[in-house]
Amino acid sequence: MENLQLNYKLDCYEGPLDLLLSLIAKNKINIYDIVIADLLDQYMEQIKLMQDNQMDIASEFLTMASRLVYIKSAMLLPKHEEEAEELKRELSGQLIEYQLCKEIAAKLSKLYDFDTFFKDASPVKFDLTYNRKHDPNDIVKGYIDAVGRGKRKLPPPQSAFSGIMERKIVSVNAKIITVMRRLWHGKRVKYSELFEAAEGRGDLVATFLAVLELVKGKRVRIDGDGDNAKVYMLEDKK
Amino acid sequence: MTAETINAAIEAILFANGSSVEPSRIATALEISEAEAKERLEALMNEYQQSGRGITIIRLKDSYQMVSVKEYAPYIRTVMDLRRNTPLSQAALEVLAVIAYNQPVTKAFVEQIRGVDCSGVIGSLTSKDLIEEKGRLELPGRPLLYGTTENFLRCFNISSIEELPPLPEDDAPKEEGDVQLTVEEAINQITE
Amino acid sequence: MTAETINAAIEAILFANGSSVEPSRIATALEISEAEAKERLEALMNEYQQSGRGITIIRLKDSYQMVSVKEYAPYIRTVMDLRRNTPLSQAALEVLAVIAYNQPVTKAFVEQIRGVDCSGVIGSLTSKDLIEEKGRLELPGRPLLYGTTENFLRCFNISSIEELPPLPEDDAPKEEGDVQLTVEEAINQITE
Repeated sequence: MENLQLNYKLDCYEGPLDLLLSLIAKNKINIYDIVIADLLDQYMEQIKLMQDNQMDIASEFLTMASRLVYIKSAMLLPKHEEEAEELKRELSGQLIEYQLCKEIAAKLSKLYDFDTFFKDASPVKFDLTYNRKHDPNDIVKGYIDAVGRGKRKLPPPQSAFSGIMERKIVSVNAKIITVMRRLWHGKRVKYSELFEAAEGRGDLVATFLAVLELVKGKRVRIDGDGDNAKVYMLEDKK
Repeated sequence: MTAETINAAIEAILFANGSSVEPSRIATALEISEAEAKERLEALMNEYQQSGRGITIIRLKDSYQMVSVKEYAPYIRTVMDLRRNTPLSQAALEVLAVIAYNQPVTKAFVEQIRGVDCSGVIGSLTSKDLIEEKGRLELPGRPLLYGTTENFLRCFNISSIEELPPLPEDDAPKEEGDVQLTVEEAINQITE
Repeated sequence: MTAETINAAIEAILFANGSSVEPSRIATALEISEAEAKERLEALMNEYQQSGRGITIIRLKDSYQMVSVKEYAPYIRTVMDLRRNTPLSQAALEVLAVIAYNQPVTKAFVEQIRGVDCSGVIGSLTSKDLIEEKGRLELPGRPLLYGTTENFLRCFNISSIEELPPLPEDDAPKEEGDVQLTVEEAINQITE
């Protein structure tokens, strides 16, 4: 019984923003100054609940989780407070916007009118045949509008969408290996170069977390800042 | 319910229903006797018929229907006729173009290109006699195929499909870039 | 044509047409000026709205439609054997809210605000004739733009978008700019 109720409650979230808003409301968190660490813990708790209940978790929920992790990590790093604050403000802004959206939706639902009827057109016989004259080039314009430039006659192959459709799960461990490989034999690599090969946000986040792990484990070191930051491996102390 | 509200309710019912309504159904809805319903319908009918309005009520056997007054039929026809001459919408033009250059095609094909449901547009293009069914595709589900009509040729001032203006040349590198950009955009939009 | 016949003809036209009619179509059919058609439609609308009848006339943007008076909906439903419509889902209301207040907007914009995929909801709102395509955004990928329909106005009992309830006052410290969502912002977000 309790389980059923829980399920019902979980089902109600319209998306990650909705879930975050409800956590913020429940815990009386200041939406303008979110404590990311707390919010992340509670968020992950809810995701875990969903998993335990064998619910399908929309990919958006996981994207948000990685976003929160990213902000939290950025806050832990010296010299990145500003970026972290920026990301936090961005999230706050988005949450405020979404809250506004929900308020308006609630207002609209009260206005919705089921009670006005109108009738179908009376069965008057008349011809609907289109008889305007067009320049034949209108049809070309229409085609270009629909398809885009070029003479693409077939819809793009399924593979063209693979970048959109799949959200790869990127393992941080795999990224650690990739990063280490690049730094092998005392190479100094520009920090930004590490991210050049990344495909999509998931990849970026994983690479970033991998670097974090390595710094924390004192395996690599980052010198300089901004565009000049260089990464290199520390000598094995053993 | 006052006499006035009952009359108004009967008007609303006759209007919304469109076709003819038996007094018994009105009696049930308004919780009045069938005799009273009939009486009121008759009275309302007389009132309408004497008012010189554009709408009236007629009795068909034992039921009643609200209709427009015959004298105004020519105006009604003109107004409804004018609707067909509203220019094609952007969506209609796009669907028509995709069908014209790729015919015969299924609705699914058009929708895949445009990325949105096109049932409504295809329906209205059919009733405008710009496209028509051209058999079915021999695939599971046997989807309908669409192609353009003779009226389409007339409206676009050509005598056969071969006369459709050629599509712009396909400059491959640019095209490639275009598609790339689109995918990238999509990713940005999703991950932002 | 006397003033009375013109009024009667307009009544007949509105009744027979069913959906909304623009004054220009009435003007053409009755061979009167558009200004006169508009004036007469307004007068007729006021007359209907004050008459206590079961039918009335409403204005939707710049066109006019004959509809039943709300109060009689329960009787109409009984006679026509209709069930009460199912209310819109929370998701549908949210998408509708974003589109109504920011139109025309892309699907990506709506998804950006809601944080979830909205394709399904947008499809169902389109088939319910609450939103419709409003051209495309001139950006790579040429995304479709959406806006609300005339039917949306009717369903929310307003005659133009300006009559939507005002946005809640924003009492946030210096976040105003953020909350005002404009197409420009959407473009920025997309093109970033």
